[in-house]
Amino acid sequence: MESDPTMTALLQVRRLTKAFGSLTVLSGVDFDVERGEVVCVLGPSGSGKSTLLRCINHLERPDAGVVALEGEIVGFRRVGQALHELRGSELARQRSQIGMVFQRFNLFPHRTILENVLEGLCVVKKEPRDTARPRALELLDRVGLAGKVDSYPNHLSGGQQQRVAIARALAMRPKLMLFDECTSALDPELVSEVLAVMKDLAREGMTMIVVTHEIAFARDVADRVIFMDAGNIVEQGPAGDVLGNPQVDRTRSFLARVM
Amino acid sequence: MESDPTMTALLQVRRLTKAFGSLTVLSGVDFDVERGEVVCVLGPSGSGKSTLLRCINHLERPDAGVVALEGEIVGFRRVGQALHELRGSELARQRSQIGMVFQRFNLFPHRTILENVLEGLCVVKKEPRDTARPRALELLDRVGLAGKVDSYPNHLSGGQQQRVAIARALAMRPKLMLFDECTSALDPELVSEVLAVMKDLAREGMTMIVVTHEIAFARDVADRVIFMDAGNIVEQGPAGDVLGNPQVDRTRSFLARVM
Amino acid sequence: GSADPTADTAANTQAPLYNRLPERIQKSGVLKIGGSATVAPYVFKDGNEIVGMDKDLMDALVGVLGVRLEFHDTPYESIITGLKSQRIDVAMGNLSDTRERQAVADLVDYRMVPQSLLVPTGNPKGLTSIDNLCGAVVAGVAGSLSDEQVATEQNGKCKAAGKPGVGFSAFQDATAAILAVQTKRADIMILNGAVATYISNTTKKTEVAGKPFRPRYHAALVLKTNTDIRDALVAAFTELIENGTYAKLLAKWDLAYTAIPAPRVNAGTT
Amino acid sequence: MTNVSSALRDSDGTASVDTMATMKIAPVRRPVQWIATGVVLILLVLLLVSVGRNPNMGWDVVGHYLLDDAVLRGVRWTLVLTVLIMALATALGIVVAVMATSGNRVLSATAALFLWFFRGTPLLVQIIFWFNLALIFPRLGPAMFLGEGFGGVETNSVINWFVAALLAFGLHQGAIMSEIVRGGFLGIERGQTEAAQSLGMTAAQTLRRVLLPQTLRIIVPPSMNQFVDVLKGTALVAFIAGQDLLSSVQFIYAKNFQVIPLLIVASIWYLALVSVATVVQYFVERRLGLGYGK
Amino acid sequence: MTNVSSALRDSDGTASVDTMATMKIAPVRRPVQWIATGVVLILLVLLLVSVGRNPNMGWDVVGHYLLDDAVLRGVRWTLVLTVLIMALATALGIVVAVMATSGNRVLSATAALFLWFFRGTPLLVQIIFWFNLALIFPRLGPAMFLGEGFGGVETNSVINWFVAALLAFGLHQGAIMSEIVRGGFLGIERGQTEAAQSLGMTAAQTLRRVLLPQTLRIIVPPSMNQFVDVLKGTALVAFIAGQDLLSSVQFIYAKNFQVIPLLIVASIWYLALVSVATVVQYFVERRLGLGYGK
Ligand SMILES: Nc1ncnc2c1ncn2[C@@H]1O[C@H](COP(=O)(O)OP(=O)(O)OP(=O)(O)O)[C@@H](O)[C@H]1O
Ligand SMILES: Nc1ncnc2c1ncn2[C@@H]1O[C@H](COP(=O)(O)OP(=O)(O)OP(=O)(O)O)[C@@H](O)[C@H]1O
Ligand SMILES: [Mg+2]
Ligand SMILES: [Mg+2]
Repeated sequence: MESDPTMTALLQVRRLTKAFGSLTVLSGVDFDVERGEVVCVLGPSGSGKSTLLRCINHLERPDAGVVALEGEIVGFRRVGQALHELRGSELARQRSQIGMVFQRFNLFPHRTILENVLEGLCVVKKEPRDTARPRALELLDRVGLAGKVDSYPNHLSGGQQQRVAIARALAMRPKLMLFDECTSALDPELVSEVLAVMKDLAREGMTMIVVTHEIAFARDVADRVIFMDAGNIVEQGPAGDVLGNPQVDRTRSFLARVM
Repeated sequence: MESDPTMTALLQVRRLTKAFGSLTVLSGVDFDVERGEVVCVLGPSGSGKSTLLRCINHLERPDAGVVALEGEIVGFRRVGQALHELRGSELARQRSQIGMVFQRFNLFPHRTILENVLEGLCVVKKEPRDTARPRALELLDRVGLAGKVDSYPNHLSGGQQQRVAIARALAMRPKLMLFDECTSALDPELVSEVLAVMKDLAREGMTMIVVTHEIAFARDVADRVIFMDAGNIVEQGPAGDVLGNPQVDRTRSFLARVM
Repeated sequence: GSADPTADTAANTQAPLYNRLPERIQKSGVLKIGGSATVAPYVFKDGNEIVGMDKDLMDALVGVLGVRLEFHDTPYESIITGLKSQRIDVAMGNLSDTRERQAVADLVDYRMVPQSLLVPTGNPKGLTSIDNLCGAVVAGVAGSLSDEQVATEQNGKCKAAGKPGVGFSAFQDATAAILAVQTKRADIMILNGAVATYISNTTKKTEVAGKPFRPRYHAALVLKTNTDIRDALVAAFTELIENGTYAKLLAKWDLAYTAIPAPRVNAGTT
Repeated sequence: MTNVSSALRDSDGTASVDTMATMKIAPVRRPVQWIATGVVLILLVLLLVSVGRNPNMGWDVVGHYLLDDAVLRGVRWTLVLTVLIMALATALGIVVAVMATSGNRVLSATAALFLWFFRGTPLLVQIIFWFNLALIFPRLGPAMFLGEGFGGVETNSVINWFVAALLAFGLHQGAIMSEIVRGGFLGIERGQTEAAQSLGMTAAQTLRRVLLPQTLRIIVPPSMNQFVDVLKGTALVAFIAGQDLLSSVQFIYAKNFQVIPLLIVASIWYLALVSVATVVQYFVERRLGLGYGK
Repeated sequence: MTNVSSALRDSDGTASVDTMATMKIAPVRRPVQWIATGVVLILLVLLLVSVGRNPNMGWDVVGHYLLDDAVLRGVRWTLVLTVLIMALATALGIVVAVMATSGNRVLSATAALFLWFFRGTPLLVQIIFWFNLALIFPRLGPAMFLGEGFGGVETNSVINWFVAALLAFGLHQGAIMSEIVRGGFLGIERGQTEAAQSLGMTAAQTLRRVLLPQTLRIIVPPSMNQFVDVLKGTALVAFIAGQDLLSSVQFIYAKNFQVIPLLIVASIWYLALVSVATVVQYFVERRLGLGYGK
């Protein structure tokens, strides 16, 4: 695992395979994500998009294949010719390098939004509260919530909650951010405020994998679009190509329905 | 209340006012719905759309003003110069004439979908199961779920659940159907199957009030569009006019954001 | 366990029967006696203090044995287990000597107490002897031995004579049984004569009816393996009877009629 | 079509990501788990042997009394009492929970008072009170409110130990069940009530057809705790000359001093009854869980 | 702008919809509610008077013993016991619930066994067993598993009534609390764990920072039921010569036979303690509810 981090892609996904019982959800997925790249993942419901993201930060244990961040395998340790699953703090350290934003926000309802953002810093990174606090406030300001730091999540709108969730993930200074349909649970008018924050992030060079149904966002922001169906990558390429001129039937029929 | 039903509109809403504490959510709303008309209600979150629908079938008690179905006041009885709230079976009878479909489906999870549809018929209308059953099956067939009659709601996709909810409401042979953002909780690909059922309904002459964010649906199906903001009807008229050429600033800015 | 604060005299090797004690008790200088402190007038609590006829006897016993008394309030459930686990050496109180119990422990009999009939004041049903109980309901204490037996016997006799039978209910303890008499749920209680006298003197709502009957031995319990302690107890009771302390104490509690001439071992016959 | 950019290196003995992607993922092994299992089992066996061979446990006495008539009669009474009490308590709990959540202030205050009193007073006291009700009200009926003269039935003829136990346990458990049922109501989404209302169901129909069936699923596990509680709690009837399982063994050991073996007899029966109840619960939950989960 | 089409008729005395829209909506009146309140209150007062004036209640005796030293000592012991037991049971409950939900089969089987045994055996039996533990294990330590010779501390010197009560109640309530805590865990969305994991928290951090604080809110109400249960249940220590509230009044009425007044004394104290606990619960729930609801 002594690979030179500057030579390989930031994220490498190889032969990633996952089944739930008899249902194969990912059947050998391969792709890379370069530093600073924004990749949008599209596909019908049940095609395995969420499972792909969850395997990347090892919330789900793959059945075969690997995910590597800066050349380091995520969730496993190599012992001889086999991979052994990591546990405890080592896995936690790897996960802390990958931020994730969920469809249902998943903020901690018993903590104010400032505390939500501080949580990772103070508990995982063990930063003292004094130094963590200014950074948390700065992040909340950046997502436009400077005035709400002492509110509880349930007292915010969905859009505001999702922006807090993004700030919470950013606080860990992740190398890669994963977004899983992070606007699908929002009222249409609130979608744009979250997408705006994500566009800013992309502009600032954050590496991102975005599972979304917002075709317009994919067209504007994505460097690359991946279209998944039934656990496979059916088509991928620059956003303009895939969205404007899909090569595969399945992609075409899907786009027709959601656009 | 001996008004001639053929002379008045099916639904009359007059001076409808509702506040929650100090927050006025409806401030004197007036409109009519004719028989067979499809009215789409648009507006930003919190503008009072849901509250309006809920006042129409008296799930919410208005503070002032009335709702009348075929000239009969819903939820109140006139005594001298005042209105007294109805309770129990009389109110229940009125509600059974107005079908409602919710954003979150609200199917009864402990009953199969056939039982869900039978529930109103057998319990409220007291029809014997033998005669109710063919009608329920026919309705489930019509919404494309003939093959799933013995499944439980939680085992269905969101789009399927919402179609069951429509069938359940239709079983009561309502004079008016209310739809409250009935596709917002659905995956994008599933939205169309529910909208298709609603289009069929409209074509068959059902009177409908549809709160929605699906502008395309409003344009295609609505006879009239009502735009609400802050508890008032800001603008209303034929779908083409309101959507194509909005007269009011608020409407314009809203449409810009969601289209 | 609650050691009695009043009994903290040091071991007295000069006491008449000190040398009768087994070595381990001599060494510790303490005799641990257990009993349930809820049965007046035998052992009960007066405020924070343990008192009663049997408590006085215990003090006198350790006096002639030359050791200190450590009293452990030991409810019925824990008496045998307490003896076996050596939490206590001896158990005393309202404990009758019966054949069944002789199978479990050795019983040193030191008193003979009859049964009495307790009725509401004025004895509304005129019940004066176990022979005219037909048609009455008897209340008793669960596990006390005679009441149920008497009720069953009399029930049989009444039925045989073509009269209404005798009902019986057993209660957790004497207090619950007394409530049953007070609420007229039961007409009469059959219970230990000393307890009956104490109750009728204390509450004024009940009185003792007729004559005492069917006396039985009260005993101090020791494990069958502890013959040394058993023999020491026999000697100590003999000494108390001979030096007059025994009679004095019984008289103090109005229980002179329960005196026996000499202690016996496992003499119960029912 | 892919833009794979990783170098296929295998220098200094480390495998490339591509090589590793072909490696076997080791099956999860839990040596600690197996050692722990072993240690726990050995300790358990040693403990069981140690307890089993202890003469103080009196296994012969246990065997002798396990199927004794008096014990079996006690088991029957315990079961009958428990079932009746739980039925009463559940019905009462539902009524009180409906009152508490009705939004009618008189009803909800009455429910709160009921809960406070019957949950707060020791059961033993309640049992003794009910059994000795005649002490306070010699006659039941108008006489209770207006005085002796106004007549009513004689209290002692109505209230025997069984009725007193039913009343005391029923009211006490009813109070506890009302909290459980109220919790169940809170666990049902508001949308369920609204869906029922918009179909035209009355409040009673909504309760019967929509709320209660769904509450059932939520309240079965905590009710099970209560069932077990009552099963064992009925031992208190010993104070009012009742005849349940525990009091029947108490009667026996009061005579023969075989406390430990007879308590073991009772424990075996209680564990057996609880085990049967747990199995029943499993099937009930499975039936009620139809339509939920996977 | 509106297309109002209703006719403004006012024939045959019926008002048009437009007229009715201007009418006052009558404030909700509930005459039945007020009559019911009256009747309930009057009956309650009559009952209270009837009970209050009943000589059998012995109110003078109640007054005399309410603040009696022995009773106050009982109250103190009851409180100390209850608080310690609940602390023990909660800690134990959390551990067992974590074991039960850990996914590790040995741990969850151990948890199930623990629950089955300690919930299923009558508390009375457990108390008597613990108190008389010396009967089975004269010495605690290696001797328990290997035999007398291997030494350990003398059991009777360790286990007095207080320790026995703590052990028996603590284990029994711990089993019940574990079910409550497990229910609490089930009530937390899966997303919470995943959010914590994806921040890089370890399992222990997730438990401590995310799951437990949220569980707390859910488990406070059922724990309150348990607290009240233990408060009153400690009366069982009477069987091992304990000194709680109920046994202290039992000692008194064993001497003077004033059963009813002394049970009233105990009831008053229990109700008072339960009321205080309820008030505390209210504030705790309010604190824990921060961030939820409106
Ligand atoms: N834990 C699980 N156990 C069993 N099956 C699962 C599990 N998680 C996901 N699945 C199944 O795997 C399939 C793919 O799920 P996944 O969530 O990855 O799809 P998706 O592309 O994210 O869909 P959506 O757009 O609906 O979120 C689905 O059929 C789903 O039911
Ligand atoms: N039961 C209630 N108590 C207090 N406030 C309420 C209640 N129901 C709704 N409100 C408030 O009334 C306002 C209008 O709510 P309503 O649900 O009618 O809006 P809406 O137009 O349907 O919005 P959305 O598009 O988000 O569904 C909101 O500010 C809401 O918070
Ligand atoms: Mg997904
Ligand atoms: Mg709404």
